[in-house]
Amino acid sequence: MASTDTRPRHAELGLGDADVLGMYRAMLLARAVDERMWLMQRAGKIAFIISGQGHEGAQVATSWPMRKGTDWMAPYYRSIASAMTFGMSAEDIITAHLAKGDDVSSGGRQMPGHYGGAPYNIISLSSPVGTQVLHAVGIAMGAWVRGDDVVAMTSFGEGTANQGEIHEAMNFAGVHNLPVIFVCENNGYAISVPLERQVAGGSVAARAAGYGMPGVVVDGGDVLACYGAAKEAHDRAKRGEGPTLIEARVVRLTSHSSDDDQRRYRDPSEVEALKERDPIPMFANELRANGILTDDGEETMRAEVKAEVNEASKRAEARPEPTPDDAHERVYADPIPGGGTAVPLAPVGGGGQ
Amino acid sequence: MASTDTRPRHAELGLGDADVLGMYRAMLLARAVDERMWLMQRAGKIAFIISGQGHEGAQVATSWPMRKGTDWMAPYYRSIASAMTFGMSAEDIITAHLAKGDDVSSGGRQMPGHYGGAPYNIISLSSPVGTQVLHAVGIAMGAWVRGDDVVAMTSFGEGTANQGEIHEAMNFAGVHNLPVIFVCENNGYAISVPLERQVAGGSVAARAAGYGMPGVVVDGGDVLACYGAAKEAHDRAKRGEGPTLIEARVVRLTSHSSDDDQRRYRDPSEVEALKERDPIPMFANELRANGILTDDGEETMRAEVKAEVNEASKRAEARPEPTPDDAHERVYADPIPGGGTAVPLAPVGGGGQ
Amino acid sequence: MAELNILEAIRAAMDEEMERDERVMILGEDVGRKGGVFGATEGLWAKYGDKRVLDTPLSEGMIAGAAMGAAVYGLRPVAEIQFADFVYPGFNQIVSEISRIHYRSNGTFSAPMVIRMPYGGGVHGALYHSQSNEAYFTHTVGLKIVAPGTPADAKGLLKSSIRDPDPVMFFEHKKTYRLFRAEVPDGDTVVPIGKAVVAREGKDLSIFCYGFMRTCALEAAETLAGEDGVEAEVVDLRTLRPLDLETILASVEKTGKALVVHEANRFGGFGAEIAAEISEKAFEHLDGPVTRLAGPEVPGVPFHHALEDWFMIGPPRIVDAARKLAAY
Amino acid sequence: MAELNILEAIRAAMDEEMERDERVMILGEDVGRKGGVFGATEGLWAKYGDKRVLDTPLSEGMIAGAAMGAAVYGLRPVAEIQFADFVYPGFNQIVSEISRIHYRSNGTFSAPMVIRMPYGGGVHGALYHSQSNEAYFTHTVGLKIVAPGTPADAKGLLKSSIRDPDPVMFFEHKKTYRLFRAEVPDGDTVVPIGKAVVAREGKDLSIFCYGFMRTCALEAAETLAGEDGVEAEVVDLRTLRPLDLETILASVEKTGKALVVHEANRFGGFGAEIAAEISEKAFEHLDGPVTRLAGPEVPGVPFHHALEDWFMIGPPRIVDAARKLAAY
Ligand SMILES: Cc1ncc(C[n+]2csc(CCOP(=O)(O)OP(=O)(O)O)c2C)c(N)n1
Ligand SMILES: Cc1ncc(C[n+]2csc(CCOP(=O)(O)OP(=O)(O)O)c2C)c(N)n1
Ligand SMILES: [Mg+2]
Ligand SMILES: [Mg+2]
Repeated sequence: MASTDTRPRHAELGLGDADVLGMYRAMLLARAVDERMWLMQRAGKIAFIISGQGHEGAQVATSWPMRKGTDWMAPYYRSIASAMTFGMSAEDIITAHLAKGDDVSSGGRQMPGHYGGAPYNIISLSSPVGTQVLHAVGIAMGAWVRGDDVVAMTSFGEGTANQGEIHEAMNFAGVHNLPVIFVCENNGYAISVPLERQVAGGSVAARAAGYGMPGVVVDGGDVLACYGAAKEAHDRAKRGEGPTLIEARVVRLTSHSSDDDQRRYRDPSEVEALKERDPIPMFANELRANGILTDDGEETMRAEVKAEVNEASKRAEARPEPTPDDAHERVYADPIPGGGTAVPLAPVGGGGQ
Repeated sequence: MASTDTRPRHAELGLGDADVLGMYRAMLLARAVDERMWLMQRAGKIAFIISGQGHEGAQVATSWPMRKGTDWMAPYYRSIASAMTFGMSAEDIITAHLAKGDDVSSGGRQMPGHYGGAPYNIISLSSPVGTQVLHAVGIAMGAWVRGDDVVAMTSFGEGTANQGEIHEAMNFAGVHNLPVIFVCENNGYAISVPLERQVAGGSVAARAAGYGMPGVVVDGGDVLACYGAAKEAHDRAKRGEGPTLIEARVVRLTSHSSDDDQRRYRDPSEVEALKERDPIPMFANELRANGILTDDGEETMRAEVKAEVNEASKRAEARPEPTPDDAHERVYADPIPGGGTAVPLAPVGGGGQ
Repeated sequence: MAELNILEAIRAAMDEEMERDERVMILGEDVGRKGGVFGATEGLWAKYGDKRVLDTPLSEGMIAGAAMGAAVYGLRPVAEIQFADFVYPGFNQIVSEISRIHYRSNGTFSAPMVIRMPYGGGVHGALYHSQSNEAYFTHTVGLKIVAPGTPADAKGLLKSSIRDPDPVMFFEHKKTYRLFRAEVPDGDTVVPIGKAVVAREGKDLSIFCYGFMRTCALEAAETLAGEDGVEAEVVDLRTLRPLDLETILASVEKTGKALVVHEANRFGGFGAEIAAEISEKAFEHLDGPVTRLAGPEVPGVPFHHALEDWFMIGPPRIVDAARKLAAY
Repeated sequence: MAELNILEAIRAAMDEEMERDERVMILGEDVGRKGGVFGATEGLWAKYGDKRVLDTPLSEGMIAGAAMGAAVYGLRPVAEIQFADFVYPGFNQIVSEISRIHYRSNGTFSAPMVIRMPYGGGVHGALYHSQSNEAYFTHTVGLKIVAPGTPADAKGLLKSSIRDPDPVMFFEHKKTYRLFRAEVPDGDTVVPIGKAVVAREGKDLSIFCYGFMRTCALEAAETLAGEDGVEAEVVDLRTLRPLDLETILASVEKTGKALVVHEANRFGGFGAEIAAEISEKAFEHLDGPVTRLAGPEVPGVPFHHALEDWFMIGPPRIVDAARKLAAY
């Protein structure tokens, strides 16, 4: 970005006012859903919550360039805002946390936080951290083999970055210039273990050089910087120039999960200071300074978001519970009947094949 | 190394003439053992050989600073020269390849190329590539926890560098500044897969930055450069400054193993050109240019080496075969008799406890 | 004698062993300042310091492999895998390396180390925080496998495991961590690896179990005695490898009937080994088919409480299976 | 009908499936220009190009995980693991991911893919090039496990596996690759997954086997018939999961005696599952103890030929075990 450009930053990046307001709204909505679910957890309606609070700026911004219905996402357990930006509704998210029988992610089979959705090209997540990164690379490999114009994006924490599979994934993507974007949401902790005990040298992005790809560090509180990095990565991927590793420095505003209490390993002053890096007020300030967001506008937006979350949780709660009747089903796909019959050549891509 | 220094390079590095002649002799001996084993393989005495030819310069030089009886080594299947520099005799190596019953590595239980030796602090190697790298890190961790002045060294190929465990090992070593030296012997191929299909970006050493440690590329044909890098790494480790990754660019002069035929995937001209990077004549030339090695000296040395290999193979062949009588033994260590008896506090380190 | 729950017993075992042998160290994710996600190592970091209670990066392969290197070097590492479900990144090190180094080196190296893993379901953990994956390890020659069901056994067996010259995988059923308190002998009391225990004597059939299933089987046995007049003998295996066949066969010879119970799915589960051994070695004593009761053939415990209840094995299902076998 | 050996049959299956379905791709170490270390993919790189026959970096985790991503995306990947012994770095992806994605996503995603692995000993490969590690996978719900013993089965089952909507692990005993040639039906003939076959009819006892053990069991059966007048029925399981219990139980009902044979070590091996099922479900038909014959309890095949011979199971040991059982 040329510093002589006098347009606001978002315009430099090719974003209109409606875009940035949309991004801001997406952040507010993700936060509201998240906060609502903590309430539901305390009320005993949701068994467990693992939160994305503090990560919303990076998540909305890095997911924003992804093309719905075309691109693919392999998220992680904090990816509420990413998954929502990529297509999941507030109702989808809450339904999954309530483990309802028609939840799009797993029909109540998985714990909260295990996103997935065949209609959205979001591949089902498991719990062992980092496995999803190879799936994104595999999707990108599939697209590359078939010549499809598809980009895969995946996200994970900085603790997870130390799993061997991440290394294998990035190296393979680098060897073949696969169309994949790696987003590391570095919040400085892996449960209780701080960055300096976790990542030698302290920078995940520094590893990109060893995989022949660009590595970019962005401030997760700077939404437009995150967007710019992701847009560039998406463009590179589409141009066949290969993968990008984005490390977004974010804050974890909550404990690791509803099972954790971060006061056991984090100073109160440290926790207090995190609020200053909350991406929501930071982005709001920028939008206000540019005159894009007004008090009125924000108030309307917040009211809408609140109504949406109310509505979503009401509808989600009304959905049916799963029953054990078919808990033994869908272990295997249907067997192919008879021998020797040719499998029809189905189109690939889209909607979990 | 200051280029204004007029001393020969080895003197700059603190090596005497006897040292460099010793290194050269070690290379000759390793090569002679290696060549002899190919002959024995063709004669049907040895079932399989995986060769170190072309790697000897890097191996002798990087192992040279290691302190016998104190430091530890986790080698790989090409490490003939490393293992010999660190203590294994020509006879040990040949005995292991003949799978004799009193072979120090495994008593005939493992395939050729699976080095190990409790008396030498060389930890027993398996076949899945790269696992030994974590063992070296574990040894270094043990020394660090106990406060022992011990350095661990490990070596592996550039294909192996793409296993996840390598990443996990280096990162952990980097986090705690463990006293370990990683030597990647990059010979450009992993069986048939060339470097550019294997290592994104083409440099293993470039990954060191992502683990907060120095990464050094050295020409494996330049023995003194390899030594210099290893000496510095060893000194750093001893000073508590942590690990170093050395990438030695070497040549694989043979097929991958006696089961492989590299003509299937490598141009004859490419194979021919490798000879120019054979570290033995390269080092000889340097020593001759400095007047350290003479025709006579070399002749004597080669005669000695030949006699040593003759003698070693004769003795190795005469050793007893293992018998199936105790093939089911040494699966578990002896159980502790009785309950509640305190285990005596044995000293740690040295000789595979 | 102190009254401890299983979690406290495990913590006490580590504490005592660290006191008496300075080679013992702990490593794993969040085991340090946080004291482990279940609190098993609480207080040990403060007592033994940063190196002997070491928070590692998030890499199970590294934890297993580095522990092995340290064990070969001469330490006695106790590695914690946060959930048994997350051991697979370390599978290569455990199965290729830790289990085999003694044999492959012709007995010249060994890896005296312990891998502790919380396992089992019934805690709303779904597919990936509920697994009972012991059968992947019991098949692995070179490992010893322990799965205690009481506080005294947990403490005594963990102490034995830490002292054992071979690698031990120590399975802790997380539902039992705080399930009950029971007396644990004070002082340096160990429970030997490789010995099953008859937890309840009976004459009509034998129930073989371990871990949490011990509690369930004992409860089922009381029901059977009260409601059916059936006296079930409950054998808690405690160690899965090496298996105490002597105790198992003696029980079957007495009762003539064997019911094998575990939470893992049935097909290829550890129960198959017990059943196969009994059917081969006690063939002439059997008055009914060796019966297995195990988790359903689905890829994990599903999350929703109704589905989880459907999955889990508890006393009522053991009672049902035992009734059927007793009536045979 | 062509006469092929097992290696050629496997190559032909991949070639034909790549011809008829452009979603099929191959990936693995050295599978491209070199054609695989055993030559299974020879010629396919030249025919189908660099992308559909893809040489990967040396990372089994990556191979398994990327194959799964591509399968979910819509391809039909056939991954080669160079030796079954080297699958463990990919264990996490296979056991946590590939086997579970269908169930965990409530059936909305699936991973139709094949993992081919040469396994087994008797080839001077020692501990790490000889493993029979099928039991780690047969216990895993969500996977299908295939282990053919003839060229026709190898081809027909690999074709079925590639078309199967579920993940299949395909075990190829490397000693059988070039052991013999036999007729393989021309054209698009598949062999269904999940069906055992009676390879030899008999009335005195049943031998259950798979892979290389089929050949050994058939040879043993001829010896038994010739020298002892014992007619052994040989059942080649072919698919280990789902197991064809119907054929197994029918055979035991007929003969009253079951001998289960495999090369992997006995404790917790796949034979335990077969034995346990027979002893539970055919209890009333048994005229003798269900007997297992398996590899010794050591951590792998030792290298030296005398030690390897000691380890391996061949026709003589099967004859011995069968004689004892027949005489019961
Ligand atoms: C393989 C594996 N090991 C351990 C865990 C337990 N666990 C869940 S989240 C987590 C920390 C992850 O930290 P990071 O990657 O930094 O992500 P963050 O939660 O900070 O966003 C751990 C250890 C797991 N889920 N998977
Ligand atoms: C985990 C694992 N996968 C595959 C193999 C088979 N294999 C043995 S050596 C080798 C290539 C290694 O290449 P590199 O690391 O470059 O070492 P080099 O042989 O070139 O010295 C392969 C694929 C193995 N031994 N272990
Ligand atoms: Mg984090
Ligand atoms: Mg190489």
